[in-house]
Amino acid sequence: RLSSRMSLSADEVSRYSRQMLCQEVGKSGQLALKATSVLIVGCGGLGCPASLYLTAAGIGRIGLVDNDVVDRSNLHRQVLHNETRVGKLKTDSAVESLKSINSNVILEPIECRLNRTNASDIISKYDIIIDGTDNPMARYLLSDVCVLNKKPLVSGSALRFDGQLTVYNYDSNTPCYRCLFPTPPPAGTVTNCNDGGVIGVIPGIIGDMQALETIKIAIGRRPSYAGQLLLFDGLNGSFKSIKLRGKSADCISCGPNATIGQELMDYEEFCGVQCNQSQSLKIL
Amino acid sequence: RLSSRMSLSADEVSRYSRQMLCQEVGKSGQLALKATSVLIVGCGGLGCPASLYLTAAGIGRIGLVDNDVVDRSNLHRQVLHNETRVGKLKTDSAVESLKSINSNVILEPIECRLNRTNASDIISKYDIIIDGTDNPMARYLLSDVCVLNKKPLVSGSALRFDGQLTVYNYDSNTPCYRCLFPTPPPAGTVTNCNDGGVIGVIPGIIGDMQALETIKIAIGRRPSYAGQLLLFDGLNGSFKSIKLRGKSADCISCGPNATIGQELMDYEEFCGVQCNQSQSLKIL
Amino acid sequence: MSAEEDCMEVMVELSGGTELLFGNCRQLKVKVAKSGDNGCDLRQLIEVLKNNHLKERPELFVVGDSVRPGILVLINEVDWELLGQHNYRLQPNDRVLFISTLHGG
Amino acid sequence: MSAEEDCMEVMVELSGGTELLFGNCRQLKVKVAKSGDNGCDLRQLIEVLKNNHLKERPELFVVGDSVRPGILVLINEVDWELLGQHNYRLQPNDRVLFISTLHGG
Ligand SMILES: [Zn+2]
Ligand SMILES: [Zn+2]
Repeated sequence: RLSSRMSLSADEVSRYSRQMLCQEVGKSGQLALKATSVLIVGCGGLGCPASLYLTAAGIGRIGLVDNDVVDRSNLHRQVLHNETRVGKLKTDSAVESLKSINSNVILEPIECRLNRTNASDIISKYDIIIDGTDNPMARYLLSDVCVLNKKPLVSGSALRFDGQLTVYNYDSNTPCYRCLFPTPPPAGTVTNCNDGGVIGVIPGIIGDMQALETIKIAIGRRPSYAGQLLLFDGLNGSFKSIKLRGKSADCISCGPNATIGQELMDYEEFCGVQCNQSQSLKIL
Repeated sequence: RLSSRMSLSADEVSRYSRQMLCQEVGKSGQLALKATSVLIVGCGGLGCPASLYLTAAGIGRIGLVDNDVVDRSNLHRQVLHNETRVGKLKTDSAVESLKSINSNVILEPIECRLNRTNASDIISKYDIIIDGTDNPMARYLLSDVCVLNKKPLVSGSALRFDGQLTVYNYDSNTPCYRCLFPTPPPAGTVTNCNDGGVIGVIPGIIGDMQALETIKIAIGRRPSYAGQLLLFDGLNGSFKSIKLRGKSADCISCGPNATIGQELMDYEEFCGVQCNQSQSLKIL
Repeated sequence: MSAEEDCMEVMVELSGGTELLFGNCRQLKVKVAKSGDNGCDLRQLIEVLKNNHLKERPELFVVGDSVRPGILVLINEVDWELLGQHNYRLQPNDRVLFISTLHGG
Repeated sequence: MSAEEDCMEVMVELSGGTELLFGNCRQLKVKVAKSGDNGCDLRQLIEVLKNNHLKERPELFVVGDSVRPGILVLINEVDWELLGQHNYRLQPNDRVLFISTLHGG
């Protein structure tokens, strides 16, 4: 088992030959991809493209977290699902599509909603975490748990024609989500894709960028968006890269006087909403 | 038939609800997508993601051109194909995957290599053309035929960690491919993905951008990259937008004294290579 | 209206949703009055935006003399935290972006 | 080496494959000697790149006194065709990008 992780099969060599031709990858990079495990939280508009390209690229083990079922209104952006899967679990649907593309990858469906009691157990088993969730509660929880477990968090988001991407907690200079947003947004200001709408290919582009940042981390390169924020405005086609602050000395998650420990916090209370209410929030 | 093109079924309304919520789309934009036909030339690293998101978004009719079969070395980037399709026609494989996602879309597999005798017939039947080919000959041919048939050409390319995107021939100020490149590159300087290698998610990002530009044209907005060139450097994560020249007065394809007519030209002779030789060219 | 030399013009950009509070406007040229020799700071710009340009629901843009949690302020493509936040002294032609962070996926 | 004031420094960027001809270098600071009061032009920059910086196969970069077909030259993110091509007079700190157009898909 160890030896199969340290070498590539004939199938793998021919399958990955075109990316191994890139000198930044080569055989050692391909082995590094194979030795890496990635957890993708959310099998929606971001998680579908991110997991698709990571599976195709030969990440060794991929966990997929979701507790939702496929709805017809997901199909315009959640491209791993299809008409016959409406009503089925997104995790199962995603695994079925991904397995058909690359049977070399270990795919682990995790049917649940992350919460303060299960998150650390799950996240600690993977090397790199991808945030493809759709609400601030999940984003605070993921960030806190990634800080506690020292995992880089490749975060994306999308709404209407807009997309954003950054990598939290990559190294000692990279802020966490809480460094940027110590106070949660008022509940009435948060919009998800179900309420605000989204052009499907926008999370497609951001999810692809999450896959690319993950690949760079896996092959030992610094990701481009640690401490930087990518802003994509799809209506005018513009990409901007913004220099973000470093870690905050006051951060209750990653600062020197952090107060958030393994018991975490009550995220619903912190964000001022109840868990299932996120579907019905007002637009902004 | 006309009336079904002018209205949306219950399935379509619920399926597209999240993108119709965007005020730039709405019901009229969704009907415009449905009334639009798109030809995708090449079912490879660019054509797969572009056709995936256009099918999901509800473009009315999509033609898919390719004469190649799926190879194992395609699977890291050509994400509509899978292990069971190795050795099968890419057009058939693509249609099978796309049909499962959206049965409302008319999908037309066109198993051929475009050449000077068949290209005008095929291209004239679609509103917008996507270039997902992998060699300069095909790019000159497509550009010339799009000029003759007054079709916008949404062009993408990718190699290693780099990607490029522009929209040719969109309006009277937008250059064609020949305005930018009146002289073909010396044969020995051309590299395709098989020779130079490519990270799969790079054409993923560019193909997604091609889908987005196509969607904007279809809903009546100006695309962002007509007369502009997007340069993506995936290694450092940077996007640049470059202002390109206008139409060239000397252009033999789109200029006032154009010499290229419906009979077109001998593209192999023009590019100094034979058609099937493109696989074995030297690196740059 | 102040005389030309008593005002400073900056470019304000809005995205990620904040543009919806400004009548779906994504770019604004904004004049801010200089207060004495010190010119003007970000706090004053936010006040001018709130009083003269905001079209609806001010509570979704400002809280007290700052922006509401969840809005990032970026000056010439740098996080305002690195530049002194509210106390940053505006320079002519600065580009100030107010971006609502997205949560959708 | 010319005295400081007889030289001009510009930033040269290489991508899309041209970097491979320059030892996989994607950014270079290049000094170009001024020829008289007129400073220097793009033609001279290409000559300097060819003579002092190019590491291999010059025929893949230059043809005559210009770049080979398929390489786009972009000055401060504008196509050089709009700026006089070879005859463009370089300004200090100009950013000149030589990009090999890609054909892969
Ligand atoms: Zn922190
Ligand atoms: Zn032309």
